[in-house]
Amino acid sequence: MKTLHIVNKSPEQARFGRCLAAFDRDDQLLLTENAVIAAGVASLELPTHCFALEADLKARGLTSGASVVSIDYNGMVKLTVEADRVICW
Amino acid sequence: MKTLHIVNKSPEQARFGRCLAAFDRDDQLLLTENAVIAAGVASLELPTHCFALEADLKARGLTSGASVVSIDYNGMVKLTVEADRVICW
Amino acid sequence: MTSPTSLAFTLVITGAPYSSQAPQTALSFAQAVIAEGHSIDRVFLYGDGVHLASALSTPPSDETNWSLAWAEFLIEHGIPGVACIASALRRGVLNSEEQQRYERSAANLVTPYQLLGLGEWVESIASTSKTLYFHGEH
Amino acid sequence: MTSPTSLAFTLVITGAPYSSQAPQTALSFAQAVIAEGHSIDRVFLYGDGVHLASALSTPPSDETNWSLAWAEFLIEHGIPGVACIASALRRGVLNSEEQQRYERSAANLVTPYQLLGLGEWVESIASTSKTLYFHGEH
Amino acid sequence: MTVLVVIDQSPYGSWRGRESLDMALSLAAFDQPASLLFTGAGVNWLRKGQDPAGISQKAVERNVSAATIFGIEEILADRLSLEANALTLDELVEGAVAVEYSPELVANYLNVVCL
Amino acid sequence: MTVLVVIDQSPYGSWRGRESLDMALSLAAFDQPASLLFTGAGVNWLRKGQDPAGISQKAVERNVSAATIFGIEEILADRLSLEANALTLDELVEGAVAVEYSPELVANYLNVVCL
Repeated sequence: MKTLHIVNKSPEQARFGRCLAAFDRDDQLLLTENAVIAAGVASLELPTHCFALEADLKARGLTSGASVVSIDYNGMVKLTVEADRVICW
Repeated sequence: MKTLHIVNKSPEQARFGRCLAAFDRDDQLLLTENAVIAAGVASLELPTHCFALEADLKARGLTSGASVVSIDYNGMVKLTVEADRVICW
Repeated sequence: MTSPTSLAFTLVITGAPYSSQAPQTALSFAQAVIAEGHSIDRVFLYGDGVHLASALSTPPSDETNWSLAWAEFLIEHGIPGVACIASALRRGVLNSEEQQRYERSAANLVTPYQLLGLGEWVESIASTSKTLYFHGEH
Repeated sequence: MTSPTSLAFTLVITGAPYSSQAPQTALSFAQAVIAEGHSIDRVFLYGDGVHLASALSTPPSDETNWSLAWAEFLIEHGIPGVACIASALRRGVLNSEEQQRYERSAANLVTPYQLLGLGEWVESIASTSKTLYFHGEH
Repeated sequence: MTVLVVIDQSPYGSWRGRESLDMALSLAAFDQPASLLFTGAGVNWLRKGQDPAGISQKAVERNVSAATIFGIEEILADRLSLEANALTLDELVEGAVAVEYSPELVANYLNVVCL
Repeated sequence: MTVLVVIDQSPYGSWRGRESLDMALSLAAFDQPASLLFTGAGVNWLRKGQDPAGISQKAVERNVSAATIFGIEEILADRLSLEANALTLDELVEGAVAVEYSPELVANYLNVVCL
């Protein structure tokens, strides 16, 4: 089962950790809204398949860096369509 | 300066830690609303002068235990009156 | 209209405008759903999300009016908008029927939303429609 | 009326009813303030707290109507209630003056609240009144 | 296909948990299988002996303990969160079962709702 | 007696930070001394190069960098939070100063506001 986790909360929030604790190795993670600051948090080990909304990154003056793939809202739709399951944290 | 810190958020929240990080040894801490569950969190070291609203403890099926003094709303008023400074987190 | 590989979505919005980013993210996503050739079965407002259905929201003129922007989008695409009636009544979002029933001074539900129960959401869960949630940041 | 050692409080409520516990804690505290012989200069609603000033809030009959309970308390004790006008307009809480100015379909501000600016809060900060905040849980 | 409704916040301080519970009960009322998972501060929902009269709210404890009667399939409690909140099984409302919150657990549910 | 307004959440995701900033600016407008402290995820308010057009919001960066012009006394940034968010001083808006968030720092302010 291909699972897409969407999280919109800053990595400081317990919910962010709750998302990662439910994350299986091959799952995908999409950072939206305040969650995109995770791309700049040094101590955080993000999963291999990690995406972030470009509009939210740009809003906060961030670039995706090496570990995160920047996508637009159409890309977000594609991810949700391809996933067997979407969990919105 | 006698400071009373009032926190209404669960100890899981970053704000709770922010309160403790601003807490000076002789300050007072008052737990209200969801913060009272701190009285039941084993790993948490609460400060010496720690109070909790009785109505919130009872609502959640908790007792104050040894480390926390249970007070009513009148007691809360008294604490705020006696404090030189009140910070609501 | 839609291609054989097109999907139907249900969007649940639980974050309020001017308090969370949820209505904006959800609208940008909804526009992309249409642009990608998929469809939206229903938009369901729940919890604080019901404030999006307020006709009285009046942001400064240089800020987006999210209630208006969402209402226009729903009407343009013929998408049913539902505000959970239990969430809405508690938070003071009423249509004229509820206004009369509870003898309140005004109604403030914006067109085209309906006030209905959680059964509407259950229907989406039970259907083949893909359900996404747009929450506040807490 | 008040003893020489009595204090004046300003209460700022930023958490909404039926979303946070803030209006209940603040009201229990306010009642205790009066019971202890102190006074309340002003109650200031800010951010999501402005929803407490909605006249349309309609909880189930076995739940407290916090908007009503607070309005009655303010009137009984002659305490000025102020909702921040910027917070209120964005969130769809209007008096008839703002309704007319912005040509909205209704007004929903409950008596005795006034819509005023942050200057009201600044005045409390600058005064000898003790200011306490009642937030949501986020 | 059972829906998993996750509650991860303490009761009474916000309405989110109540509205999550309403969702689970609605599913059950319409014969859609639903389970509840309490984790983080959410395990405090399960503590016996709640009395919220002093904060003018109705007890959620009864709703939770009646959940299985109304057709909720499971009341799951994250074991680590129980420990963190010093909660033992005999302090929990009837019907709650301790589980390990993990990708394997969550993988059992095609729909996961977390307000 | 300077009022300290604390902002501890990332910009744009919620309105709380904007409304905190409005409070600080109002104090300054009425000649009441005010300072801003950014800590936790709040330090992201200070990053240069914000462009929120894609999420239909106005940039807060300009408001922050103009804050001292409007009479805000200090723009303080918690050093540990800057580090945690991999922010260096030259990436911050003009006027921000790194400080240690501590009881001693907070003790300088009789009024502390944290929405």
